[in-house]
Amino acid sequence: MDYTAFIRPEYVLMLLFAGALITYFAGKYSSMARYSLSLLFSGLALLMVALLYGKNTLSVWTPSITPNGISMYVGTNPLTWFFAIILASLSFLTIMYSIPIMKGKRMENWFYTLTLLLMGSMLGVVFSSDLLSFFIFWEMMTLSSYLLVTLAGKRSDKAALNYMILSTMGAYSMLTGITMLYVHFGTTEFSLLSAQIPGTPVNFLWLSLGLVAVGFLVKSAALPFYVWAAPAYSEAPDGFTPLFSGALSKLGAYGLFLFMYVIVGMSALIGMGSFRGVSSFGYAIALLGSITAFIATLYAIREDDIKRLLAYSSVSQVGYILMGLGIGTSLSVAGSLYHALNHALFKTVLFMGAGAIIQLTGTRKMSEMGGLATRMPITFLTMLISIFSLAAIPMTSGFGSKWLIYEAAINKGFVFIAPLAFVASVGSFLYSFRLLQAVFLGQLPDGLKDAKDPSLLVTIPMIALTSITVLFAIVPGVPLGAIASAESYMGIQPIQVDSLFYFRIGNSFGAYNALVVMTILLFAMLVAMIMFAFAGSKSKKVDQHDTYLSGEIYEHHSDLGLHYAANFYRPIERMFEPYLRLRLERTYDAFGRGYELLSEGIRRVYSGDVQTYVYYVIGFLGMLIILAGWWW
Amino acid sequence: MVNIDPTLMIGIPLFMGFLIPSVAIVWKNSPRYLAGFTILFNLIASTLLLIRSLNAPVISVLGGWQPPYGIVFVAGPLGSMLALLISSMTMLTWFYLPPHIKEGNETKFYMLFILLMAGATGMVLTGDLFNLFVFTEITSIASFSLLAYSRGKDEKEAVEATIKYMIIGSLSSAFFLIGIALLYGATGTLNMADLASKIPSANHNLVMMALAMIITGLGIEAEMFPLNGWTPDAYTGATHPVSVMFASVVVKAGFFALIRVVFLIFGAATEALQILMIFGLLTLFVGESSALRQTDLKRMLAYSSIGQMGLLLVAFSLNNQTALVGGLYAMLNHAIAKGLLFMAAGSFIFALGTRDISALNGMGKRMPVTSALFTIGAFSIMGLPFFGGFISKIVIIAGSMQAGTEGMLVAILILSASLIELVYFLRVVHRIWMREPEDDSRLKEAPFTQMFPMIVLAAFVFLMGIYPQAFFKVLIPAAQELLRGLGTMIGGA
Amino acid sequence: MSITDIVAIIGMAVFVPLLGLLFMGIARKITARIQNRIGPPFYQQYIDVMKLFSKRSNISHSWVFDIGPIFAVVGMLTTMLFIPMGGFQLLSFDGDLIVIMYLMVISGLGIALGAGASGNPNSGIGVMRALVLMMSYELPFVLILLSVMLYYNTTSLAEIVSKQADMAWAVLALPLSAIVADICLQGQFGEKPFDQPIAPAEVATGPMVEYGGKYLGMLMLWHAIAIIVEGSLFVNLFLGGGIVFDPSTYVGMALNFLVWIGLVFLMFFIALLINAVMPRYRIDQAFAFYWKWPTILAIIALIYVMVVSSW
Amino acid sequence: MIYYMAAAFLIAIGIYALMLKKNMIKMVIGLSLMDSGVNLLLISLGYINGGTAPILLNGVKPQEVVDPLPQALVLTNVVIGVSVTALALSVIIRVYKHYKTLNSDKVRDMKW
Repeated sequence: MDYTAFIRPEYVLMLLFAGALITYFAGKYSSMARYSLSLLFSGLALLMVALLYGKNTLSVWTPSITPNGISMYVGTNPLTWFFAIILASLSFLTIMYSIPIMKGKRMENWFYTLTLLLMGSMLGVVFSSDLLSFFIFWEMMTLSSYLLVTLAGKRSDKAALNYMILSTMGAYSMLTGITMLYVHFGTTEFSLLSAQIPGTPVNFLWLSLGLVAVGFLVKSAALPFYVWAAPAYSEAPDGFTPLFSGALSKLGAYGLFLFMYVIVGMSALIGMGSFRGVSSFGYAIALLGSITAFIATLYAIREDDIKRLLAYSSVSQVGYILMGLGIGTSLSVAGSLYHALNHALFKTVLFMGAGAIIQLTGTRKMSEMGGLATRMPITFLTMLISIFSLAAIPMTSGFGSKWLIYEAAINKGFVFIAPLAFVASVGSFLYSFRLLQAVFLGQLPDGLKDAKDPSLLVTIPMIALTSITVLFAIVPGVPLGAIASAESYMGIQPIQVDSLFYFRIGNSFGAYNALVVMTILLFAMLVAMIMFAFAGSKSKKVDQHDTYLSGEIYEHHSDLGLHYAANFYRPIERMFEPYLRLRLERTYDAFGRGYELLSEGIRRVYSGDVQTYVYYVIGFLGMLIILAGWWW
Repeated sequence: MVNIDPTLMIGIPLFMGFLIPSVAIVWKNSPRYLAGFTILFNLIASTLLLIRSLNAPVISVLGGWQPPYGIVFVAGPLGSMLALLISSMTMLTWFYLPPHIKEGNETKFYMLFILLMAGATGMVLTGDLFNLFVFTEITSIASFSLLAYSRGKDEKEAVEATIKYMIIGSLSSAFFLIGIALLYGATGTLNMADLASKIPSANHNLVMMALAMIITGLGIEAEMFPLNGWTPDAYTGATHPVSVMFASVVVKAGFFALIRVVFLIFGAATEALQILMIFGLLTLFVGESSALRQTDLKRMLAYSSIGQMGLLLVAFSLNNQTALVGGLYAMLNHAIAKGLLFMAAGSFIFALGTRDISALNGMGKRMPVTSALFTIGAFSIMGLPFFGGFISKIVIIAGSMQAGTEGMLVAILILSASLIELVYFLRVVHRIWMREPEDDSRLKEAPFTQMFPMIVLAAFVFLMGIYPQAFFKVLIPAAQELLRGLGTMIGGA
Repeated sequence: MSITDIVAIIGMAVFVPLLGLLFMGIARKITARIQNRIGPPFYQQYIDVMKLFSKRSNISHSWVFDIGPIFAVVGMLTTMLFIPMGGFQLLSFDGDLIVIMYLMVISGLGIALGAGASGNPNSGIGVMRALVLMMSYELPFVLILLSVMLYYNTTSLAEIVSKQADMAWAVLALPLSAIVADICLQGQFGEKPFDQPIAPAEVATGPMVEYGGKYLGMLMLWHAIAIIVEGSLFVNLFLGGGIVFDPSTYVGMALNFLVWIGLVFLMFFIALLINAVMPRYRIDQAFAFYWKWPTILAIIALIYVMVVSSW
Repeated sequence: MIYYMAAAFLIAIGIYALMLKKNMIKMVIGLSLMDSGVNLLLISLGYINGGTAPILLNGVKPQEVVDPLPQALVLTNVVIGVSVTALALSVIIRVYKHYKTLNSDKVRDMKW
C-alpha cells in the first residue's frame, strides 16, 4: 500500500481530533490506555508532519459553509512546515512529560483529551489556507488552551478568565479584520487574496491589517496586551505550561508572518509607508516587540515565583521574535524564525524542569529551594544549557538567532530598538541567574536532602530538546536551511546558507562563524581543563558550611538562613519599582471594574416599577413622533 | 403530497383549545394527550408547508373573499420556517412540561399552551394587518395567563411579573391598534400586500405617524430597549417551560411581526431602519451589560435574550442579504439555544430549589448530563466555533462589513457586546465545571422525557454549527423574500 | 586557517595572560606609590600565581563549584582571540562586536555559577552586585557601541580598526562617545568607584570568597586576561587599535604591537588613577549613576552620530 | 372632526392615568379608557355623515354606506379589551393578596 497518500495535512488534523475523542473514552476506563493512546496519536501526528517536509499541498476539505459559498482549505508549504514541526514535536514531548507530572491530578483524563485537541487546533491554525478555517482553528485553540489552564482548579480561575477575555478580544478584532478582507476581495483563500492585494487602498490595508494584528499581538503577549501572560502561564497545570509557552505563544508570530508577508506581501507592505526601507507597519510591530522585551525583563527580575519568572521571560523572548519579524529584512526574518525555534526548545525545557522541581518541592517560591544542582544533575544540566540558550551564550543555538536580530536592527540603524533589545538581553542574565542561584546553587534545605532526578519520562524530553539546542549551535545550517526556504516562500530574500554544518555571514557589516566560535570554545575548554586537572594537587570535597563557619559545630542548617535567594535583586528593584507600579494590569482591572460598575448602573434602568416602564414607552413613542414630524 | 391549508394550523388548535376543558371533564388525563396531538398536527402541517413554500408562496383565502377585501394567510419560506420553529419548539416544550406544572390546573395550562401556539403561528402566517393584531392579542393573553400560572412559593413573583407584563402589553396593543387605524385611514386597506403598494401614494405624515405607533407597539413584544421593562421579570417569574416558550416562540413571533411590518409594508423604510439600528445597538448593550452582574440564573438568561434580540434588530436593520441571512440564522440559533438554556436552567433550579448562580458550583459533577447540555447552549450563544452562534455571528459581521464605514463600527460594537456575553456565560460555565461543589451529593437528573427535548435541541445547535448549508437553503430564499417586499411576491393581489 | 595563524593564536593565548599579570603587578606598585607606600615588586603577581597553583590543599564543594574557574578562563581566552590586538587580527573576521559582547559574558556566568555553588552568602551578594553592575554600565555602553557602529557602518571590530586607520581615530571623531566609554570601562575593570562585586571590606571579595589554591590561581589568570581584553576593546574602538605604523612591514607590525600595549596600559593607568582616589558607590547608586549621566551623554553622542552620518 | 378629538382626548386621559396614578386599578382603568379611545378612532375613520348601515338594499348607493370594516374591527377589539381588563383585574386581586397594596411603587420585588 502506498502510504504517502495519507501524508496530507487534513489527515493529520482528523487523526488528532479523532484521537482526542478516542483517548477520552478509552481513558475513562484505563489510565494505561490513556497514556499509550495519547502518545500514539501525537507521535503518529508528529511523524506525519515530519514526512510533510518539502511538500506543497492545497486542498478543499469542506464544502462551502456560508451563504456566499466559502470553502475551507488546508495546505502546507515551507513556512507552515517550519512551525508545524515545532508544534508537533513539542506537543508529543509534552504529553510524554505529563505522564508522571500530571498523574493523579485533577481531571487527568481531560488533560490528555484537551492536549490532543490543542495540538490538533494548533496544527490546524498553521495548516489552514483560508481565513475562515484559520479563524475557526484559532478559536478552538484559544478555547482548548483556556480549558487546560482552568484544569488547575480554583487558583487559576482569574488568570484563565483574563486570558480568555483578552484572547477573545483579540480574536474578535481579528474577525473584524478578516471579514473586511473577505468582503473587499470576495475570497478567503490565501493565494487568491494575495493575488488581489496590489493596488488596494493603503488606508484599507492599514485598518484591516491592524485589526488582524491585534489578535496576534494578544496571543504573543506583546506590550499593551501582555497582562494575561504571567498569571496564565504560571497558574496553568505544570504539564501544560511547557506547551503553552513553548508552542502556543509562537502562533501569534506565525499569524503575523502569514498576514504580513504571505497575504499582503512585502511590496504592498512597503507601499503602506516605509521607514528607512522597513515598512512602517513592521516597524511598529518591531518597536512594540522591543519595548515588550525590555519591560517584561524588568518584571522577570523581580519575581521569586519560578513559573512567573519564566512566564515573564517568555513574554520578553517573544518580544524578540516580533522584533525580527517586524524589521522584515532577510537577516531579521531568519533571526525571528530561528528565535521562535530556539525559544520553543529552551523555554519548554525550562518549564518542564520547573514543573519537575515544583512537584518535588511542592512550592513555586524559589527562595524556599536551593542546592539542588548536585541532587538533580540531569535537570540542572539541561536547564543550565537552556538558560545559556536563553541568555544567548555563544555555545548554544540561542545566540545565533539573537545575533541575527541585532545585526538586522543595527544594520538598519534603529537606535531605539537595538539598545532596548540589548539591555533586555543583559537583564535576562540577571533573572536567569536568579533562577540558577535560588534553585540549584546555594544551600540545600533540610527537607530536600533526598531529592533526586525525576523519572525518565520527564528527563528524556528535556535531554532531547537540550541536545537539539547544543546541536544547532554547532550546525546552525540545518535549521537555517528550512528557514531559508520559508523565507523564499514569503517573498523575502532567503538568508545565505553555505552548507549544512557551517554558517557564516561575512558581509562587510558583521560576521558570526558558528563553527569557529564553537571550535575555539572547545579548545579553550580543553586548555582550561588540562590546566585545572594537572596544576596543583587534587582538591578534596568539603561541606558547604565548613569554610563559612570555620568548622564551628552547628545543628540546624536551615535555621542559619545562609541561602541568599529571597529578594535577590532588592537593590535595583528599589530603583525601578516606582515606575513598575504603573502596571498595565491596573489599567485593565480598573477598566473591568469600571465596566462592571457601569453595568451595575445600567441595570438600574429596570427599576421594577411598572410605571417607569410606562414612562419609557411613552417617551419612546414621543421621540419617534417628533422624529417622524421633523426629520423624516 | 398532502396539502394542508395553513388556516387549519390556526383553526385546529383554536378548536382543540375549547375542546380540551370539555373532554377533561370526562377523561381527566386527556388534556396532555389532546394537546400533544394538536401540536404534532401543527408540526407536520408546518413541515409540509415549508416544503411547499420553498417553490412558491402558499396563499390561503378565508371565506371566499378575495384579497384585498378578504382575510388571507400568506406562507412564504420565511413564514413557514417560523411556523415550523414555533410548532417544533412547542412540541419539545410539551415533552419538557410535566413536573413543572404539577402545582396548578393542568387542563387550563394545556388549553392556554395550545392557544399560545395558535396565536404565534397566526402572527407569522397572516397576511392581514388587523389579523396580525388579533393574533398578537391571542398570544399576549395566553402568555399573560401562562405567566400567572405559578402557584406556591413562586406565585408572588409570577403575579408581579404578570401585572407588569399586562400593563405594558396592553399599552402596546393600544398603540399598535392606533397605528393600524391611522394606516387604514391613510390607505383604506389592511391587507399587507395591498398596503405595500398603496403606501407610497398615501399621506406621508400619517403613514409615518402610523409607523411610529406600530414600532412602539410591536417593539414591546420584540423586547426593544426602552420598551422591554417587562421582559426580565416575566422570564424570571414564569415557570420554566413558559420561559422557554417566551424566549423561543412569543418573542420571536413578535420580532417577526415587527420586521414584517417594517420590511414588507413600509418597503424597508430607511428612516425606520436607522432608528431600529440605534435602538438595536442600545438593546444589545443594555441587555448584555445588565446580564453581566446578575446573580439570578434565569434573570441573566433573560437579559441575555434581550441582548440577542438587539443583535437581531441590528442585523435586520443592516438591510442587505448577508446580514439578513445572518440575522435569521441568529434568530433560529437563539430560539434553539436559548430554549435549551432555559430548559437546562429549569432542571437545575428544579433540582436545587434556588435560582442563585452561586449554587451552581460543581454542577458538572452533580448533574453531568444537564450541565453538558447547558454548556452546549451557552457555547452556542457565546459564538464558539462548531456551534450555531458562531456561523450567525460571522455572517452578521460579514453583512455589516458590506455597509461601509458605519457597518464596520456596527461590527465592532456587536463584537464588543458579544465579548461581554462571553464573560458572563463563561463565569457560569466555569462555575459549573471547575468549581468544587459545597455539597458533593449527586442530584437526580431529569427523567428521559425531559432530557429528550434538550438533547434534540443540543443536536440542532451542533448541526447548525457544522452543517449550516442545510439551513441556508431555507434562509436565503427567506432573506430574499424580505428584501423583495411583499408587493411583488403575490403580484399585488 | 594556516599554520602561522594557529601559532599566532597559541602564542597570544600564552602571552596575554602574562601581560595581564604584569599590568596587575604594576598596578599594585602604582597604587602603592599614590598612597605613599612602597608596594610589592612589579613581578609579584607571577609569584602569587605560582604559589597558588602549587598549593597543597584545595577545597571544593561540588563539581559545579569547579566549573566556575574553568568557565572563567575559557570565556576570556575565547573572547581574547576575537579581538584584534595591535596588528594581530586573529579571528576577528569570524565574530563581530556582538559576538564579543556575548563571549565576554561566559566567564562572568561561569564565576557566578561556581560562586553560587559555594553556598556562601557573601559570594551570592557579590554575584548579584556583579550582575547588577553589568546591567548598569551596559546601557550607556551599548548606546556608545551603536554610535561607533553606525558611524563606521559596520559591526566588525576589525573593520572599525581599519577604517580608523583610513579616517581619524574615533577618539577625535567621537570625543563624547570616548568619554562615556571610558566611564563604562571603569565599571568593566571593576575598579573604584565600581568595585562593589569584590568589595573586600564588605563581602570579603564576593564571588571569590571561598576560592583558594589553584582555583584562585585560575581566577587570577582570568582577571589578567580580562584587563587586556577590556582595555583592548576600548583601544580598538577609539584609539585606532594602536595602529600608527605601516603594518605591511615586520618592523611596523612590531612597533604597532608595542603601541597597542602602551595604549592598553594607558587606559588601565587612567582607571587606576581614578581607583586610587575614589570611594566606593553603593550598588544602587552605581546603577542610578550609570543610567543617568553616562546614558544621557551617550544619547547625545548617538544623536550626533546620526546627524553627521546623515542616517 | 369632533370624533377624532374625542378619541384623542380619551387616549390622553388613559395615558395620564397610566403615567401619574400609582394605583394599579386606576392604571387598568386608564388602559380601558385608551381602548375606548382607539375604538372611537377606528369607528370614526369609516363614518360618513348621514350614511346608513352597510346593508346593501335597493336604493342605497355605495358612497352613502359607512365603511363596514372598522366596525368589524371595533367589535373584535371590544371583546379583546374586555377580556384583557377582566384578566388584569383578576391578577390585581392576586397581587393584593400577596403584597397587601395596589401601589405600583411597592410592587417591585423583582428589579434590576
